[in-house]
Amino acid sequence: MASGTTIDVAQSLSHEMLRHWYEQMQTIRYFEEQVIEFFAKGLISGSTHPCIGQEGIAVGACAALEPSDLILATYRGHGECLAKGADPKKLMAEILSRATGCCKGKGGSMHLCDVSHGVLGTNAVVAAHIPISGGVALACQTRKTGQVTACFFGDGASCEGEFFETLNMASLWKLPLVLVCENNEYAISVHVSKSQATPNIADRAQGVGMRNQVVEGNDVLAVYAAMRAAVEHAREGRGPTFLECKTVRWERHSTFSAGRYENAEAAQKWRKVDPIPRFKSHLLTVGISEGALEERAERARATVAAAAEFALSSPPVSPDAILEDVYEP
Amino acid sequence: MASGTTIDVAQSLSHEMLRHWYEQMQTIRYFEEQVIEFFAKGLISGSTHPCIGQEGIAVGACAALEPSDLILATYRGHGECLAKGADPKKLMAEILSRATGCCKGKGGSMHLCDVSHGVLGTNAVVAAHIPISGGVALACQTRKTGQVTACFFGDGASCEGEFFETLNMASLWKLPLVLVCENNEYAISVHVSKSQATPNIADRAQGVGMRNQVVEGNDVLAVYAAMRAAVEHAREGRGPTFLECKTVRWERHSTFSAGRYENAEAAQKWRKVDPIPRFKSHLLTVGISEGALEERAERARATVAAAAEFALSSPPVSPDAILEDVYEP
Amino acid sequence: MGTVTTMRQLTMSQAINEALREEMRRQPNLILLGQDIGAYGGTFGVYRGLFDEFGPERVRDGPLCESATVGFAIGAAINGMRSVVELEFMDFVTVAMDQIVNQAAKMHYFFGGQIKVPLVIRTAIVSRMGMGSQHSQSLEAWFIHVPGLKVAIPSNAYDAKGLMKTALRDTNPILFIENVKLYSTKCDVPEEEYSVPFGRARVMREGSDVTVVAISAMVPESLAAAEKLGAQNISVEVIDPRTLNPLDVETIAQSVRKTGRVIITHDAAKTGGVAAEISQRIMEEAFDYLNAPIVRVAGLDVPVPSGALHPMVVPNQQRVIEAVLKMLGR
Amino acid sequence: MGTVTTMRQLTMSQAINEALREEMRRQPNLILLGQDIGAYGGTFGVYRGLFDEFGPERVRDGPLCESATVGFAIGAAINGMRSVVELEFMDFVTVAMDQIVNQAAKMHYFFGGQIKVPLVIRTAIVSRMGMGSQHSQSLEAWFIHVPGLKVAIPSNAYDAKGLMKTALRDTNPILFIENVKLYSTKCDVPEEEYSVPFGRARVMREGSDVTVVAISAMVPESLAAAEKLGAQNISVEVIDPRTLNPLDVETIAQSVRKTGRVIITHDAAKTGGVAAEISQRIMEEAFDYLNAPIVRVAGLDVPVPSGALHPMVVPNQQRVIEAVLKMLGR
Ligand SMILES: Cc1ncc(C[n+]2csc(CCOP(=O)(O)OP(=O)(O)O)c2C)c(N)n1
Ligand SMILES: Cc1ncc(C[n+]2csc(CCOP(=O)(O)OP(=O)(O)O)c2C)c(N)n1
Ligand SMILES: [Mg+2]
Ligand SMILES: [Mg+2]
Repeated sequence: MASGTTIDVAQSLSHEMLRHWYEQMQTIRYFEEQVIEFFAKGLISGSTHPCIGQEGIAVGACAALEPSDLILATYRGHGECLAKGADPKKLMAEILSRATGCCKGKGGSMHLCDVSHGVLGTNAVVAAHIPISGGVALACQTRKTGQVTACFFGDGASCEGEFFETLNMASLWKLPLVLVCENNEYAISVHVSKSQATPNIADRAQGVGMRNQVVEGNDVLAVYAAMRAAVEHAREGRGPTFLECKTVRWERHSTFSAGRYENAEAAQKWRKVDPIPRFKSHLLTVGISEGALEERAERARATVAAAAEFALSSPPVSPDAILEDVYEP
Repeated sequence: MASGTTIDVAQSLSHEMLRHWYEQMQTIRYFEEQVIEFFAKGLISGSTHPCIGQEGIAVGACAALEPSDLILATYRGHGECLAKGADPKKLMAEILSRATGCCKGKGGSMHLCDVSHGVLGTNAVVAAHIPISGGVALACQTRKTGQVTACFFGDGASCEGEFFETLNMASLWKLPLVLVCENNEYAISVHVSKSQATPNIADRAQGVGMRNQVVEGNDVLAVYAAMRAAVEHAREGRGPTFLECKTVRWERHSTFSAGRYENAEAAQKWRKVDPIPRFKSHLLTVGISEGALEERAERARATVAAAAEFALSSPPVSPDAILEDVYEP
Repeated sequence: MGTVTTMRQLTMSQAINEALREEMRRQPNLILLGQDIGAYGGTFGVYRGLFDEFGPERVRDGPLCESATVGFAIGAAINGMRSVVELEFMDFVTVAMDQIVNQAAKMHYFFGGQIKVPLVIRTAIVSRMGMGSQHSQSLEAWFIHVPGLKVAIPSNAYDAKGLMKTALRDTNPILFIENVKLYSTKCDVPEEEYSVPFGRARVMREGSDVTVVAISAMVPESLAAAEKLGAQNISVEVIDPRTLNPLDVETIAQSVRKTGRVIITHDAAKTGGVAAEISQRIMEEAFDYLNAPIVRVAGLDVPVPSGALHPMVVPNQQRVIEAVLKMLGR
Repeated sequence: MGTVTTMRQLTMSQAINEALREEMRRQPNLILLGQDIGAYGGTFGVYRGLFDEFGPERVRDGPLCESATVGFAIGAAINGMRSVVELEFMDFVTVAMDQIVNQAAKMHYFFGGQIKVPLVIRTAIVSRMGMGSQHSQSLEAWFIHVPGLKVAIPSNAYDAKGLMKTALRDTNPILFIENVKLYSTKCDVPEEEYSVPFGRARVMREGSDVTVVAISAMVPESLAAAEKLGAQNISVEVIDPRTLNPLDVETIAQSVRKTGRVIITHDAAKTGGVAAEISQRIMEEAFDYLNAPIVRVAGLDVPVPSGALHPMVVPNQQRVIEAVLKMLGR
């Protein structure tokens, strides 16, 4: 379903870059599969929210950002952290509550952070990070750093008051912010048809005068194209963009919550629009070989295996460490 | 500035009705002036928020409601309470913290209530009553009572998250609700140009697919016409309406807070668009005599004088009563 | 009582479900609001089957906006309905605090009794699942500080059903605090109609050496501790207040007059927790009987870390045992 | 100290203004966020002149949405700025609780120290103005229950300036609780740079018969009470904790070891207020020295009514005097 723009964008991209994105998407996929396996084995307590099926958004959006740009995401943000460059080892160790984790093991699956790669954190309260991302963007604007901030969240989050408050303020203050809504049609069990009266969430941005676009979220190239335009717009000081990326959720909300689809078939819907095979067939079309792609997939597997290995062999958090970091001394 | 519809509406109204509205507007004006005087005399502690200059909205909107319909409003809601039929005596006594007040004297200027006239309360937390009004409307819908609920609030309130949350839910659930935004251009000191990026607050309703209309709020007939259509729409089960009534605030935010206008002239701007003389000249045009209007104004003065008298001669709240009504037994 | 009582074992989750179901049948104006409460049955499954029986109007699932959801529940309650609203994790009360504290709790008062708010806000403590700092808080202490609210916090199926029945017939806003850890615990629950009044503590186990006042998940932990201490000939009385507002100080004070020693225990962070309030009330009632300072066994004053780390922060039976031994100088 | 200190009389409002102004000059990345804080100068005028001096980017007035405003302040703080955000009435913390409690307070912890949150949330208690139940609350107790937050609550101009200076150089989220009643009260404030550390109580008046631990507006009320009681030969020691987290229990305990009797007083509703926590901490430190149960002189457990009625609910010097006399059996 590549639109005109998407094809233009795709043609401007080097094969190396495309292969890299493919590897990133595969890395995210394997990473999440590994997390699910660890959860099933009882190595992760609590819950974890795989972004399987949504890799195209994480990779497409982060590819349009500079390394110095900033992102914030939700509990379903493993993919964005990886796509933004965070170390898979430290992420996996964090998810397994190990002392070597990116948050010293105290954050867990829902609270990842890697300031050195511009990941200012994933958040477990729906929509709470949206105003925080507004403040992050405000700081960039005030300090004239030229950075763009991207904030990832779901369709459910777009019903929360703080989402709207931020939409209004960001529009008013022309902040260098891109609000990336991953509309995967569900907030745990509530379908978007039961949480909004309009066809597009993007209409809400229209209501406060914010630039907005609806994007096919399962097409990494479409996401990249839209995001690139949004990032340029923001970087030029012309204000924020609301990007609604239409996608389909993986078969469950989390490893803890079932997610409830109408039927087993609906739960497998994501497989039909899976962004990875979709991107793969595009790559084959543009002349990248099956072998080159397999090599990248293999590298992705190796990256995740190394991360898993690192995490498993890392020490647990010490009781002393539990008491630290409550206050900054 | 009466539009086509407004003229149609005006022509359909009996002179008796028009005179009654005139009296209501005058009653509100005198009532508020009396409240300001009591405040100046130290008879009211705390603060009080006159709705002077906004009488056209209260009267026009409430005139389109049935006695059994329900309203909720803000601290600036004396006018709506009066327009909906609440007893001026009990309101004034309440504002003066007397035992005979509509809330036994414990609510004060910002917390008025008269369930018998469908006034389900005024609220002192900006926007908090908006979702409550949604629930009131939901109860009417669920119980199929045929009642319509109207909720009054300001431009400032339309930046609060709960406003948006309610907008979305009301639109989704097609509630019999009219959201009446009194855009008087200021939230204490913040001008609408510093709180929103679009020309109309009504755009926000558009964003969630809610029927909406911008109305000249200083024209009681325009407000009535728009409100009547909204109420009919709601009563027919076709869902909520957002009415943005453009108006101008009195010279201060409250008797406590100055309100800060750019200059003294701006603070007097409301006098130029004052809905009372405006309505009066319309009434003279349609053939109601000066004398008839003066008679109504006189009645309004008498109503307020009686209310003041009643309040002043009422006993204070007893210490025992202070301890009551915390819980319903 | 003359009548025969038929008992069955129910989990706390089933017991709350049953209370709701019975009252939904009795009271046609009772509605449930929240997120994921429809066909999904509630995040922790407490609503299982209610949507099928009562349909989407009375079991009303909605968009994700807790603050307005509570506001809607209040609005419905003041206009002829009775509302029950679910906040999935207690941590999310933070998103709806104005509605709970400034609206629901105070409205009856500042409107001079004209408005009634028959509202139950159900929420669950999830301190023992490793879901991280934003999903593990026990915030009951905030709400005892809000005049106009009542606060129930049952520790077992019997009390949960009985207190929920009372809550659903009360005409005040009630915060009903459940606990995910307790949902699957079972006990005897009568088939017959019964209710448990607010403001009556329950002596869960009698003893004479130390009084342990325990809240929510610390009740079974304390009972286990008492059992083990019993084997060492230490006799521990365990009291569950069941409701924190109203609080039954008298039952606790009576126990203290017997034992002279008190431990108060809860999952919530120690500083500013309800143990402080209970302690002060005990002091006011039974100062002369206290043989030792009242001791708190509570959550450490740190955010609850995620994953497997939470047991280092949230208290348990071992910490109760240690506190009792220390208090008795053993 | 060797240096000469030049004193002037400043109101508490002026003193806070001065602290902010000085630090705005020193720290180019310090910004102020809130509503009506621009040319208007803040609801209670604390920001007078700051907009003119520092302009709209650093004194950033905005739309009415407290929750996002606090969120923005956090976002700016974690990204190279230091933010001060104003919540006009303490009652409105309810609208921003998630940002304060789940975000600002816990972020440094759950991100393993990677993120710093140099944030001051200023808010004011307005319990003595008759503005009704939704504009009169003292909710400090909620926040001592939130690990990761610090809580300051000065009672006079000197402490307010000194604590604000400390707050503006700290790298943690701080709730800074002012009091409208105190804004116009004056005392000596040095011209020279100084600061008051967190976690050090101040003995406002020495005495030997009873210790009164007083908070915010109850400090001057208690001092007035002590003065009157002095005339009856009753010697009252008045202590202002100044910060509630950290809490200087040691200074209070020392006093109790001397007097053996304690009254704790605050405007907040009695049940669940900070007096309970302070009482418990005193018991833990000085149980053997207590000659009588610790007594609370606090707000009644009802919503604060509006208008002229609030003095029936909010405590005052008379109630302190009565409590002292009763405690001493007079
Ligand atoms: C304020 C708040 N309410 C409820 C929850 C529980 N919860 C966690 S994820 C979720 C669904 C969010 O849906 P959406 O925003 O669409 O994101 P998705 O999970 O689909 O990525 C809910 C309700 C929460 N974490 N925070
Ligand atoms: C949540 C909340 N924030 C702040 C205030 C203080 N306040 C009272 S009225 C007001 C302005 C509201 O403006 P608007 O909604 O336009 O209504 P208006 O007063 O103009 O009628 C503010 C900020 C409040 N009462 N509640
Ligand atoms: Mg979703
Ligand atoms: Mg306004």
